[in-house]
Amino acid sequence: MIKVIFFAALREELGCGGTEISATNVNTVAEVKLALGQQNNDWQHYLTNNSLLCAVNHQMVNRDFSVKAGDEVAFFPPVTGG
Amino acid sequence: MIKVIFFAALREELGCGGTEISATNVNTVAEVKLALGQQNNDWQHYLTNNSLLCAVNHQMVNRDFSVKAGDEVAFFPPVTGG
Amino acid sequence: MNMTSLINNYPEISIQTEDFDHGVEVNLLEKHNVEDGAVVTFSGRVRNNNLGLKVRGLFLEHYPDMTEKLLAEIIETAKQRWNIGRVKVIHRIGQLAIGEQIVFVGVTSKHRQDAFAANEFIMDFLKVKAPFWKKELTELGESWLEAKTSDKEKAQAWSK
Amino acid sequence: MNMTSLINNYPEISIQTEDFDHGVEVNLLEKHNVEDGAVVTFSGRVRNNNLGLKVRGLFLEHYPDMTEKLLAEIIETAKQRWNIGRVKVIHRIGQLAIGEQIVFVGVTSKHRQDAFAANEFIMDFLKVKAPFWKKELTELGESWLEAKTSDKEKAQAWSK
Repeated sequence: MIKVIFFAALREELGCGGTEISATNVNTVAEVKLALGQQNNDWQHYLTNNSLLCAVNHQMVNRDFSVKAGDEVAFFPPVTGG
Repeated sequence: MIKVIFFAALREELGCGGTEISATNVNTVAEVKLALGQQNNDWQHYLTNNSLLCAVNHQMVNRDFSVKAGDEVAFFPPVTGG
Repeated sequence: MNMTSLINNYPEISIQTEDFDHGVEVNLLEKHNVEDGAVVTFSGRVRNNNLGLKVRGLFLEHYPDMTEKLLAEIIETAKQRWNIGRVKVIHRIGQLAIGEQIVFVGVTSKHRQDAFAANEFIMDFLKVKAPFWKKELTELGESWLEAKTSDKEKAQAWSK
Repeated sequence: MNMTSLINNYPEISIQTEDFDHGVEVNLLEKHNVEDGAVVTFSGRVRNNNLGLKVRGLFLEHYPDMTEKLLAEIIETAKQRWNIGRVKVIHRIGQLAIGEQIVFVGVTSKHRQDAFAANEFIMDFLKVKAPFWKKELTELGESWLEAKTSDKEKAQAWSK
């Protein structure tokens, strides 16, 4: 399985802080998004937002980054701390 | 009279924190130095040091600045605070 | 390597809900640290307005563990770029009222220019890299803050 | 004009023999000041060495009245150049031991960049304009410090 978590505005939009998806046939960040959208149609709109950022195992990555079972994949809006 | 004061290394070199000179025939900062040197030959060497700074009534000035009776003229080395 | 960074029990990064004491933090940065003559601090508070709207408070969310990792990377980059001694970064999370402290960055150095530059560098990258998100409670309701282009530009300016 | 600068009983400049409390000064800068989210402080201490020589202490002399005048001019210039709120400058005089605080500059602003720049500007000009002189007590005896070319260059860099 792949652990998926959401933060801030995205967490509120999806009404969900995190979930898990099967790692079968899911090889990249883009495919994680695809799988999440298939699992829940309402999410597709929010997950295709171009400003969304992604981190895999706490490292910022782009959509083509490889993922595998056991990874933690996080999606969130641009950061606004400080 | 013109009030003259010295600070830091210069004060120690002259062995004097301040003095007064007559304003008669003393019209510029350069002439203040001249009068001080005539009053005390030992001071001439220290007062001709090119790095010395001068303030008249708390304002930084150059050697041609006009002085008059009642002015406070200060001579000191480059500042080193902070 | 600066001797002062070898002192134990001095975590460089703290993500916390509770408030902090500015004076205590400066004293800790300077404790047993007679090599570094200069200390520069930045601290940020909740302002009473933003883009003309009255603000009543903030809620701060973060991504645990990743925040610490990112901040440690930013501090490490600053240490490679400038000759600095100790660094402390504190960032609060949770519900904050007007006037409350949000963030503290403290940097010591032998020469002031290094401490000024490194501190501003750390703040600029904290702003655009560290996974914190602010939700603002204004007179018009709650809303998540949008990232500012000006913050992105400030961070990019360091690579020029 | 920033409302906060109208508050009475808050002298911007203090030349003093006694020590000061960093935390108290920051609190005063922020007191009843919810407009300015950012505070940048600089503080300088007596280091234990200078140019490779062990330092035992410092003696600080100044030109009373002219110091205050010069510092006020520097602060005024900073206020014209950046959008800053409150400013506090403290400089100690007299005999100081290793590790003792010498100088404090605190600046508040709405946006951090202004506070960083104004604080460094004030320090850079304090260094080359304010009539203070340091005498160092080292292992080789007492000597008046020489002004540094690097300080002159830093101050000049602001007019570029």
